[in-house]
Amino acid sequence: MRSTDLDNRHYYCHYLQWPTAVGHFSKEVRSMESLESFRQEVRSWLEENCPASQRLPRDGETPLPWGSPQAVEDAKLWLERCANKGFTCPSWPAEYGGGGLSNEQEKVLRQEVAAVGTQLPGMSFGTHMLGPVLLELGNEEQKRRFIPDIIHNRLTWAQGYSEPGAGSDLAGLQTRAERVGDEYVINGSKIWTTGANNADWMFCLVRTDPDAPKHDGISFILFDLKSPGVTISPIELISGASEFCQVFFEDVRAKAENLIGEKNKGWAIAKRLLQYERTMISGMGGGGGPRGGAKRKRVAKRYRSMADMALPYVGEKDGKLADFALRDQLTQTEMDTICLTLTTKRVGEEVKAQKGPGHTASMFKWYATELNKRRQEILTTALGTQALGWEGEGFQAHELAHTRGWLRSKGNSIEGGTSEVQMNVIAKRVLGLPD
Amino acid sequence: MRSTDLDNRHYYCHYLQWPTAVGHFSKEVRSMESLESFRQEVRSWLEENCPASQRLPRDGETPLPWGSPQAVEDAKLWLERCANKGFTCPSWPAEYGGGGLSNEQEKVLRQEVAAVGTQLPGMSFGTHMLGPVLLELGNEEQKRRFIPDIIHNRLTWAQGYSEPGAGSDLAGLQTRAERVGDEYVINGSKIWTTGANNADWMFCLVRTDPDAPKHDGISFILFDLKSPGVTISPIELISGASEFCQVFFEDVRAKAENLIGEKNKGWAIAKRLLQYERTMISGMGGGGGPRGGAKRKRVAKRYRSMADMALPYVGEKDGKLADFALRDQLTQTEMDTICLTLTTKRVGEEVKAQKGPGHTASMFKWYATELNKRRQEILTTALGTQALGWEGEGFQAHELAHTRGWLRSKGNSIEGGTSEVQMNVIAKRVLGLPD
Amino acid sequence: MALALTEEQKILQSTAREFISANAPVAHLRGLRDSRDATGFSRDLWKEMAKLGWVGLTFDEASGGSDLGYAELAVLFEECGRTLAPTPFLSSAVLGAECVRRGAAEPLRAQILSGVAQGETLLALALDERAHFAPYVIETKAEKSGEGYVLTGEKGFVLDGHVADRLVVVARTSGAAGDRDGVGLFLVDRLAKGVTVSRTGMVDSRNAARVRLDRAPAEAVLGEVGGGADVLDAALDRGTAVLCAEILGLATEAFEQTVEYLKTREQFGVKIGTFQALKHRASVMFAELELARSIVRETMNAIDEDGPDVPALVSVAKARCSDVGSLVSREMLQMHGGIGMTDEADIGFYLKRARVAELTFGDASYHRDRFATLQGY
Amino acid sequence: MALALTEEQKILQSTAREFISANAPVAHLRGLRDSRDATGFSRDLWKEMAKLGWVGLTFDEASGGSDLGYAELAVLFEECGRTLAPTPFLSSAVLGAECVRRGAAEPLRAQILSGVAQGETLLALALDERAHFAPYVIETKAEKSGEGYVLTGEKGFVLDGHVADRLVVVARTSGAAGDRDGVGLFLVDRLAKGVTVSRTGMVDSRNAARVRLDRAPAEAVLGEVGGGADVLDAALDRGTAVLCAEILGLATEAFEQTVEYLKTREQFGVKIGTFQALKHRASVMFAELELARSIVRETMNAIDEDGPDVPALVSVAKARCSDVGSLVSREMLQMHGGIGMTDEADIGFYLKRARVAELTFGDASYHRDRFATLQGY
Repeated sequence: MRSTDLDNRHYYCHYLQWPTAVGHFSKEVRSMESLESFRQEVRSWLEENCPASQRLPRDGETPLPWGSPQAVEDAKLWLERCANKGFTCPSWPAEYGGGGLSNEQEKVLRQEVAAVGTQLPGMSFGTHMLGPVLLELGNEEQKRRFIPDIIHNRLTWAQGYSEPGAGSDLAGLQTRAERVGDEYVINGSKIWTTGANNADWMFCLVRTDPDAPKHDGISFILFDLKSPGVTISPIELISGASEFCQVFFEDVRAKAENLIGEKNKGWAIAKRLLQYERTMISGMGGGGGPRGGAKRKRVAKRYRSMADMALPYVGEKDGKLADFALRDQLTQTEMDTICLTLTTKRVGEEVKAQKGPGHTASMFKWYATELNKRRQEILTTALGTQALGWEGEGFQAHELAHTRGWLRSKGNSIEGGTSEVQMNVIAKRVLGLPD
Repeated sequence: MRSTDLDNRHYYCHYLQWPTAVGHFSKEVRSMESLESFRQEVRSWLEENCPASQRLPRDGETPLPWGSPQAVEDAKLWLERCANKGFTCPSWPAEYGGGGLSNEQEKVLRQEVAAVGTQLPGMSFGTHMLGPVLLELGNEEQKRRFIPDIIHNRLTWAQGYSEPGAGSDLAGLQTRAERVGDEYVINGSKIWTTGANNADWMFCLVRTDPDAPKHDGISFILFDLKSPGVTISPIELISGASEFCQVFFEDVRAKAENLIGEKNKGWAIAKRLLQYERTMISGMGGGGGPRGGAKRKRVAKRYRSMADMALPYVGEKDGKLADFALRDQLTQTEMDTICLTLTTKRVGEEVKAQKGPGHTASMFKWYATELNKRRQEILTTALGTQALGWEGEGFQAHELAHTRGWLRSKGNSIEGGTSEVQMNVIAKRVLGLPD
Repeated sequence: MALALTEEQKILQSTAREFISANAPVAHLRGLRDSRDATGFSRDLWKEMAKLGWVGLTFDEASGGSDLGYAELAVLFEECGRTLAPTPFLSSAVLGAECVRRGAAEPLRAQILSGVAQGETLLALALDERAHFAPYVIETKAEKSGEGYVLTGEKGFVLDGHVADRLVVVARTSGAAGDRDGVGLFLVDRLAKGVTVSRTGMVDSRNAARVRLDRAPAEAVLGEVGGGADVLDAALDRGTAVLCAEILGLATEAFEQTVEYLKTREQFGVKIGTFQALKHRASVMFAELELARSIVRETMNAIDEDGPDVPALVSVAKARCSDVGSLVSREMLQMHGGIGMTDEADIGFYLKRARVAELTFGDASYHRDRFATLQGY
Repeated sequence: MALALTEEQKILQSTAREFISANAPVAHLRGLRDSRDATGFSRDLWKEMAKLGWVGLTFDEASGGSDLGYAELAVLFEECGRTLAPTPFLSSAVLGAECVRRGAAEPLRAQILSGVAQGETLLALALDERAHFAPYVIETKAEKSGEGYVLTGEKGFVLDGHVADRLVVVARTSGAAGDRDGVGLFLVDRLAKGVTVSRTGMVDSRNAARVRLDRAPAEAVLGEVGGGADVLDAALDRGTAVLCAEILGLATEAFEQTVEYLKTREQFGVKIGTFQALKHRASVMFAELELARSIVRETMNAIDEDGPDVPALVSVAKARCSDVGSLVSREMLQMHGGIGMTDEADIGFYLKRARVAELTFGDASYHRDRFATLQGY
């Protein structure tokens, strides 16, 4: 599975804090004074523009129920307001509708956004994968055509990468695109396409030269999924219904002007996008933190979320979780989570100067997904037979959700590049071990 | 490390029961009656010939101290008597001095030997590695020259396999042997040669054709280690002094008639011998069991040898070993030991019909050595700081011995073919996975 | 007794493999699941198996059985494990039948057992009251009422409880939850008043139920009143042993399919079985499975000899098989890649069944603890 | 505070690496071992380090220190770990000094600390009475005698106890072994009567001793009589933290040497680093080390901020570093093959030191238990 299932992301991302603003398009450093005035500016803009339903309730406030008509309306409004300011993509150039902010300004923006208990809206395949690649490698016309739409989330994008015979070996893909006039005619099939049934457009890898060595005949092209000849069928997973689809192409026509970069040179673009994807998968959940900011508090932090889940099922003995083997494993998982979170922070600091994601993204992707699988297994053991339900009576909703989540987590180490592939990347790119 | 350190063998073998008599040279099945008379014959021969000091003491008997002059004398006598009957190699052909026994007879012999609380003497590189190979692949003259000596343990053999640059990649060996008249002139060096400083002769892999592909230029030759040009230096290990040596050859002359098999075809012989070696390493400790035979007793068996070692250091709580994580790991190791022992028994039964050892020897070698490393690590944890002594006061003798044994065990998964090589063999030979 | 299969056992094995792969491949379980079959297994198939003499394999002849051993029964369970065949074998012919065989008086004993052997009568053991296996943690009450007892309490994870004709209910006449003493086994008609059974939809598409007892009358006491733990323990040990055989079969099949996939699937222009990291992981699985096979056989031999090591060996077997089933089913999924995540492939069925079996009758750490306790440390 | 090294810390790191690799490479430890050096470390080297301001790095200026933090001290311990440099850093400048700093009254406090900072005075903490770390399991008795206290008991694994000028002895004035209350810290002159010190030969060729106390007089009480556990815990947390930094350095060096070996050693006509199974194991080590590095830095920051998370973070760090040191040193040996088993190679030194450090101040499972207890579950 190539793509990322957005719905499942929280299973392995919610405890990670990836420094989202690595600053791909940083500008000159502003002086401290102008930063402070920017902060005031942002603060009053937020106070005026961020609807209450989009924030965490303050003490004593009643939260608006999620998904209420008011909240849905407000969410649209919040997105629109942010997009108009370019705040959905704060560091992108203003000329295409981005925020045009410097690293420091973006940091201030995110701090203030967190301080009012909200997040910047609009995170999507467009903003985090296709957009950065277009800005780096698209031509001027393509940027003007697509970047504003991405900033406003006007199009939902699907990622046409994996094929039935090309999973880990992505470059083995067989979907053909032949040039006919000013169009390409596409035939073949993609699998593991997240949300294709709800997407508008696809960025897609196609083979434009079947005779070249496999990496040299691939192009990167965009087209409308509503085009004639596109068939989309959802895939059922071992955990139940999913956002994944298989997509079939029969003489689908894409405009040649929407081919990104050079013809047959799409592999480099594909890889670049994958780096952004890994960064996103391993690092999601940044942005809005709890109210109160990041200052170290004078009370000890609590690391016992797994223990709290396990306790009602396992019970206590002498004030300790009664199953000692489980307690030991569970604690190791909590500890590893702490260490991984700190590592994303440390590596984030260390690569701050660098542009774009580095190869350690492979480490984070691999470790975070394996850690989540471990976490799910331990919680399954903790919940015991209550973790073994599928549907119907006898199980609480959160127990059934756990079961599905446990099963779904098995895909984490396959989608977005298998753990094996990530380990190969680390060995080669980071450690420099020979092929 | 290619060779086996006999001194260390008990660390990983004493809890294994390999069916030693797989019956490489089985004869016709004898009738039950003649088997019974054979049993009577053996029984009275043993009663007459096996010195008391070579048996476990019967109830109420005082054991003779090991290593007492009497016991040493008796051990020699017992070896001589057994060798004269061919019982050191019960299944080898009588024409070369072997026992000439059928599978069934050998089994009876071993049962009776166990029943008086002793073992068949004389197990050595000669009887378990070189001998079987000579019988299979040597010529008539070579068998007559060497087999009787092996049966009587008249020569101590060293195994000239590994070289400094050729450990896992044994076939990469560089020791040269050039034909000069009716001799070969040998130059080069061997490493990890167990007991070379106490050995009389060596069976040695040499390169007789440096231009051939590496597997095709190797020969298998025997020569006297007292020959001029041989220098032997013992190797010190991380655990202290060892039986290993490095051996240097400078124009050492070996008789051409002692080259086994064809010139340049020694690789096949080398591999065959390795299979016998793995069987011996993974399976030692067979033979004499406790008095009373193999009948299942009506009392539950005790599996708590590790717990008994740990208890004085770790203490008890509610009747349980007080460190629960340790108890869990320790128990898993005890369990795995039981399962491995049973597996040697089961596989032994299943391959009974087969001649010679199969590729599962790789599994046993690998698993038994890794299991022993695990056992040593867990006991080190159990003994705590008392396991961290090197010499001098403050530690009991068995604690210091443990420390050395723990360190020594690290070599188990390297010598005799690394764990990695064994896993490659399993994948290729047993599972049939492609190269 | 030998650990290698005898010639007779090999014949039983190949007969069973042929029958089960023809009549109950994984598609059989899938079909029952997809059609939301109310029974959850095929009664016809079960009667066929009864006719083959398999259901009563270990029963004595007077009870319509074949008087064979657990060594033979394990061969059948292994084969059922290979295709994940859903049958009431464990619930009726082992757990329930062992309780009846050891605890019921004649003529009830022979009457029930021959019904079971013929595939007519179905039994279920109503034991669990917690999410974790803890056989003496029983709060269900058995109270004297007239000549007999009435039972009150609630049971979960009752295997095949939704279709059982009779339930063997574990209830307490004295003592507190956790005490071994005071536990009794009571035979209860599922249709008796005060008995409410509701099926629970399990992740492995097998059958389990919740049973509520509200002063439900017992037809008979199995074993001693308040001293039922001896019978219960013996039945559970045997149930756990055959479950181990099932896991062994499941894991062996999963492993073989995975090795086959490694030999055929190509990525990067080569078979993925050429990758050394996968080779080594396959070798690990091979060894762990070999060890599992040996302990399962030894455990069956000990049961058939009624040796004193049965509880300890059962714990070794369950700890190992729990771990092996888990290892192999997870590796099966990971090594198959994306296809393994689809419901269309059978791989998820193996993963799900392995996880349920892992937790049934105590997981690996439960049995390591039990083993250590049995060894007195 | 940042987790990445600051520019100043990077400069300290490269200075330290240069100095230590020049003056205390592994050959230095080997030489001390082979010559059976009576001190077990180089006093000259120690004084050099004092002159560089390293020994008193975290002491206040009044005590002759540089008033820097544990974040900086950890940089030094990491570098010492890389070459396994034997110094009395942990015993004197951390364990002993923290007890004195927190527990002693002036002018004794400044007097001792400046002696330590100058590399003149050596301290040691006499704590352990069992083979396993259990800081409150103290049976050594402190009895009132005249104005002061006399101590009676036996201590093992006293780091650098054989050369310490003064011992900080943990002894009990009330309560039973295991109680946190009733534990006190007593400063004892090593040459006082009633004190017998014998060096114990350790597997890592570092220095430890047994200390027997037979009504040995204490010169001072550190902290409250019977309430010394607060001082002790703070000192132990800091000692454990710098030990983690040492293990991190050791493991990083071991890992780097191993990766280098994988790139150069040839077998079967190729570099062994081409074997995928080894690549994956190297990747695992890389990730585990990265995680260790982060928790060590965070722990030092928490210590420097004197935050409430120190005990929990120390336990996370020690659990992880114990496991990482063990993993990497074992893999180092296995991946080097036979040569790693020879005493001639340095690999055994890394393995031995990693194992001793693993068990010092509690192993991984000790600290997982402690962490869980701190979290209240």
